[in-house]
Amino acid sequence: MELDRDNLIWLYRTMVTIRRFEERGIPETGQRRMSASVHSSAGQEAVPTGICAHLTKEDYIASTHRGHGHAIAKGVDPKLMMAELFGRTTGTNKGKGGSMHIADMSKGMLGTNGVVAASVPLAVGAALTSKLKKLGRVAVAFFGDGGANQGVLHESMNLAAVWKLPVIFCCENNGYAESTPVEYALSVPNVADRAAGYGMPGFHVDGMDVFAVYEAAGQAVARARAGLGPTLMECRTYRYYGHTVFDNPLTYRTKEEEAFWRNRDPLKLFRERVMPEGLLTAEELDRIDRETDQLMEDAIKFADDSPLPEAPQLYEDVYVNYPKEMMKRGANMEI
Amino acid sequence: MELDRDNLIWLYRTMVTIRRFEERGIPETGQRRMSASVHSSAGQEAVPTGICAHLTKEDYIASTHRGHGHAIAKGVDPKLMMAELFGRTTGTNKGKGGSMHIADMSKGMLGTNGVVAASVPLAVGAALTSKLKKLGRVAVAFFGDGGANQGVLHESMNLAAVWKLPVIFCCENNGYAESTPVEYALSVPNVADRAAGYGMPGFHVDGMDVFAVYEAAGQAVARARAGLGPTLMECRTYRYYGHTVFDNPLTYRTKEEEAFWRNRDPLKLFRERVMPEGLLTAEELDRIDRETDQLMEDAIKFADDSPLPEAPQLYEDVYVNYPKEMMKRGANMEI
Amino acid sequence: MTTATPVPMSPVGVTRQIRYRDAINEALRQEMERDETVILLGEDIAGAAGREHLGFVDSWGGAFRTTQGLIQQFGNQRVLDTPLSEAAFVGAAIGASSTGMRAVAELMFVDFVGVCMDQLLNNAAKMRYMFGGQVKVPFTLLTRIGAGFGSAAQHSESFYSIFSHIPGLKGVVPSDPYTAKGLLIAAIRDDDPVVYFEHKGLYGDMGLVPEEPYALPLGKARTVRQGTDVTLVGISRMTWVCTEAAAELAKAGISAQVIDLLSVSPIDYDHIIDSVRRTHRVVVVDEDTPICSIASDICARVAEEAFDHLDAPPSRVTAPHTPVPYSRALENYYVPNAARVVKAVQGLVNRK
Amino acid sequence: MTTATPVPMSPVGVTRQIRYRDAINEALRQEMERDETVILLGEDIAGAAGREHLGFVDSWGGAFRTTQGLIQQFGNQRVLDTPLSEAAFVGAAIGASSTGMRAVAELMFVDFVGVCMDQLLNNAAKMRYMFGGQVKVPFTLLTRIGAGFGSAAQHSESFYSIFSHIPGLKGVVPSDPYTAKGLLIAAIRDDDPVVYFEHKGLYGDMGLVPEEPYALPLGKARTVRQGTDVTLVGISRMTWVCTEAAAELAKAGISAQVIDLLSVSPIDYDHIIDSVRRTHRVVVVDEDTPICSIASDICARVAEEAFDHLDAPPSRVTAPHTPVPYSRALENYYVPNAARVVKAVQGLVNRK
Ligand SMILES: Cc1ncc(C[n+]2csc(CCOP(=O)(O)OP(=O)(O)O)c2C)c(N)n1
Ligand SMILES: Cc1ncc(C[n+]2csc(CCOP(=O)(O)OP(=O)(O)O)c2C)c(N)n1
Ligand SMILES: [Mg+2]
Ligand SMILES: [Mg+2]
Repeated sequence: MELDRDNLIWLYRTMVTIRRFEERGIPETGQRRMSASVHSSAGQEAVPTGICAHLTKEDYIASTHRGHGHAIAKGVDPKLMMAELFGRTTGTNKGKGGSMHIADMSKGMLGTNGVVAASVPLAVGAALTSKLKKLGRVAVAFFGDGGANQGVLHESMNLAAVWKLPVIFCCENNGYAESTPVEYALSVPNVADRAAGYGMPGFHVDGMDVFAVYEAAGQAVARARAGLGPTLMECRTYRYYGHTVFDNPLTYRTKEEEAFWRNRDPLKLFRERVMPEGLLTAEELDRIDRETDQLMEDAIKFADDSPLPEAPQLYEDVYVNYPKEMMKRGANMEI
Repeated sequence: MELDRDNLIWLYRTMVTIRRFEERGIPETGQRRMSASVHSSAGQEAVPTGICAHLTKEDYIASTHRGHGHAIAKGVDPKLMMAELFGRTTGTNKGKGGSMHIADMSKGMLGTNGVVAASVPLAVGAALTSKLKKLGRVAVAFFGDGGANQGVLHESMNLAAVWKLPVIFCCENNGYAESTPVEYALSVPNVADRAAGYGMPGFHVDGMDVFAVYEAAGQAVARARAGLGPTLMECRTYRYYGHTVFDNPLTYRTKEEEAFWRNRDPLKLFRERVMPEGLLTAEELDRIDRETDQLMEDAIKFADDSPLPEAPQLYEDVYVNYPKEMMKRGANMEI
Repeated sequence: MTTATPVPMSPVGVTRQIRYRDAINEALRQEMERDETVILLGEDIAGAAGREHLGFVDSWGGAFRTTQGLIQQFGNQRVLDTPLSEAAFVGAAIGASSTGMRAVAELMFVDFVGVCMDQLLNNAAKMRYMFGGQVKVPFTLLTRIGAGFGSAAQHSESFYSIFSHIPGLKGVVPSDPYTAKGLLIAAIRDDDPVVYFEHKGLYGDMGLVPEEPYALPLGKARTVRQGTDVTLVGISRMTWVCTEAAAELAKAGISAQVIDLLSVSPIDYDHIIDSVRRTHRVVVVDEDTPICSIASDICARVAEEAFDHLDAPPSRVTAPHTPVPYSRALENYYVPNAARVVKAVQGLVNRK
Repeated sequence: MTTATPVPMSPVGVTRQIRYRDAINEALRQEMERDETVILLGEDIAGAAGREHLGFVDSWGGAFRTTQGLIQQFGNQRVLDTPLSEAAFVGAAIGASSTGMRAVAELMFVDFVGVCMDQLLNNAAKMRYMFGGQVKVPFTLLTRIGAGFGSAAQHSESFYSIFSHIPGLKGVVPSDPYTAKGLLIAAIRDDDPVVYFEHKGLYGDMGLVPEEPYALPLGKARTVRQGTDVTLVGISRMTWVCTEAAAELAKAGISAQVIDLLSVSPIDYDHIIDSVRRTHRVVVVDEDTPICSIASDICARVAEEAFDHLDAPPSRVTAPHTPVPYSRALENYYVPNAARVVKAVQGLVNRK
């Protein structure tokens, strides 16, 4: 899998877009007092980027509460995501879902999800669709090191293995589930150590290095497309900020640890790799940075200029077909 | 762990009691039209017997829908169990639970359970009690090859490993979950292959040979008592009859397969081992058989002679403390 | 919903009688024939999975033989035996349904819903709303209810009220072979997630069923007996407890209208209220426990919307607020019966 | 239950004010001091598990800081941070509670109940009954309810009606610091499984709370405002929506009695019915969705048992039958408010 110039630019632009979305969009959402339930994936950009580089628009991903990066890497428009975070009708989800439920079915993005590991079987189901309809699509299920200990993940890995479904189980091991260190909560050193228990390959990958992720994902995706079944891929990564904007990570981890990982920043590692090799220049990369900055300003403006949903929207999109009157009956709704 | 004469007699008597309970008690229950939800463990006797041989009355077990054998091996009185199957007030559970819920807290028997793998975390909790209160007790969680694919098992194994709890996870792999062959449903050859994914030892044992089970269980129990944490122990065994009395197993397995396993009958293997070595004689063993036959007749008579529960019993034992009137209110109960 | 036609008591011009179990089977078969995106997932729905080479096919056909014969016709890529992993396969069915399939998953007993509840509550029910209408989830969950078989507390529940409660789900409770077929076809064709409750005590019941596929409207009740003095509302098998009670009441000169609820979401309140406006009394008969139940919901709605028409308090005959006991000696008291309904009605009629 | 004394509005002779959050914390601390079998299990209830050696202790003290400081006092063998595995640790808490502990487990949001529902429904609720009374399960589940924070459909539910529905469980919904402490102590001391619902919108509220431990009776409501024209029943935070509405109604000359439900199982129907017999009208205000809800249950019970005393239909003000929307522009309409209650009451009073 040779990466050409365009590929490299895509990798970098995607990672920068994720980083900027988190670092610009989340505080702006906070200022607008929209929600406290927003989770930054800054630091983890290499994982969705390295994986989604192998996916087409038709392939599927199912994401987590920390899912902005997954969405962006899968091609969801950050402008629409920003509008979603701001609760606007122009948002990906018409303002009904917010950060924890961003979905874009037109991009094969089956939603970020607020219940840990709950989206994993959705990816399995999408892979089943692909297999039964012979669509040749793969599905990626993202989950965290915390999610690794949820029952539904175990069931889903077994099921996908039994049916040899084209699924990649991608654990983003960022070392923490809220404040709980992975070495406390996980009974084995690596999540990937569990792959053998399901008869599937398990990789343990440096999740700060987009090339490492890209390389491993390539194998997993190829395996899935070839009909050989699922792979468990653990990417060791790090989130730079708190679990949400509320917690101070220095109550559960050290400055030294943070510095260690910041020093392995995926954007930095990328630059250190491509610039000496002369693949891309600092100027080119800086220009992408600036373009992305502008993109975020545009997105914020777009979102702010967009309308808020109006009352009748409350009753839309619950069902395809259901009497609206029944949603109000007995509730004494004013509207 | 040397087995003395008394131990050997206990092993044999326990296995025969289980066998006779299943082969006599289940048809009798059927004749009394009490319930169709009764599961025979005939063929699997060596597993609970070999394990419970290491347990004291204070140790805990948590069992499955196929749990008569576990109960008997843990010291629950077959007479009271028969009364329970017959729905009598003298039953272990006053006739409220039946075959799928037989419990005897005075024997550390935390109940057979009708939801597959649902009792597993109860054993983990009992082990937690033991650890926190420094009781030195161990807990055994029984589950089937079907149960091996339930999420709660995965979570429970991880939790027990993290907290180093004195639990033995005992999979009775009898080859089938209802009609579903284990080689279809399980994505690895053996359930024990999953132990490594939880950082615990995993044994794969011949579950027809009570000595093999006894030997392996000894290690697992010793490890638990020493505070070294849980073990996953898979016992390969076989159920002689259908899933319940309703199905014909020959619709999903061959006569040859049945004959193969019948030829490895745990009672037969036991005799073949102890008689040539002169440890116990055929006469002694035959006498145990006859005594057990008599025990079952007595149990059936005891159960038949026992009273059925009366209407007010409906409202007893729901809560320790709750207004009975509230259980009837709005229901228009006649009684 | 799809149509406003009331659900008839039985089909016109049909003479073929089949069992409730077979009506379910026929609905599945015909929908699978009609639409190849319809797939079936569940434990032992075919049986002996993976043993075709040994000559074992369709060894079970479902724990209650409702899916028999389907694997022969549609193969093991559309009739999928699953490992014992409800959260995964129900979740996968939801995922498949949101990406182009119409998946039908079977949960063997509703009592087990707790092992896969999160997938129903947080994915199936909410995805469309959370996603701003981007997705349809034409998913059907088959499951079973009903006590009276000595199966004790974990295999006997009629736990449907939670599905009425959860916005985003629909639910149906067919009471005979005709509605079993028509509502299952409707459930599968519907673009929303529908929970389909089979009653264990009805599988053997015979009834008139058209051979051709037909869909009955979701969200519509039907009147199975006309009457003027009291409205009895039955849910699933309780409908027939109501008709039995109505026959008994008739002897005492009390004329009872019996309504068969058929849907637990949406609930056809209008049909009930319309009746109560004429009979002035209502008794809801529900095999589920009483608190926060469908019975109490219907009573509340009737009290609110037919207040001025009531001559007696809206009442319920339900199971008590206890788990289901094992011993039949107790279970017999647990399940509502005609005698209790008769007595409740008499209490209302003789009031004051 | 334990006592028949009505729950007072606030404690007599007490001047100390603390927050709802701290009342919860104090109850936990005092019960852990009193009884060493009381243990606490949950995700991040202490935080930074296993990092004592790095100087990190109690880094979180719970996602909403309700368990802060407990690990310092009781150590990590009684304050147990868990892996993200609700089915296992809730099940383990039930197992521990049935073998001699009083385990208190925390489910971070009630919306997640589906991942551990089976343990609650089939073990905690039924064990005692199935086992013929052999076992007590003095288990407490702490969890959280409430919308209004822009947390969307999976983090905002008030899904308590299922716990009222399930025989074998009890439930409480404290509305202020005084009841938060007294009901939590009662829940922990109670020998049955109790679900304790904290409301996210109340954590910062101040109120008078005695320093010493005290238990308030489970299953008892209280009147927080006297009135003669209508009975308003509030659940958790909705109690204060009711008092706000009552103040508004007073200006219009309508006198509303406000009842704070406090328990969702058992429900203190008598307290409500007693009030309705005098006021002749009732409006139940419930943040949960309406169908098969506590609101509909109470209305049904009132209709049945206070039928002859009602001057107007028993009514509800609740959330609509939809998931919780994210955008505050919509969420503001979702949660019941005083204006809606006032309007509903006016409709009843002006009726005919
Ligand atoms: C089933 C469930 N339990 C608890 C939570 C609360 N919660 C949200 S995120 C989180 C930690 C998740 O950790 P991890 O899976 O490692 O993902 P990360 O936040 O590190 O990306 C928890 C406990 C939840 N959302 N769902
Ligand atoms: C969660 C759940 N799903 C399905 C069932 C129905 N059921 C009862 S026993 C059984 C098979 C269990 O197989 P296994 O665990 O291997 O135990 P065995 O019957 O072989 O002893 C099934 C599917 C159940 N009781 N619980
Ligand atoms: Mg993490
Ligand atoms: Mg088995």
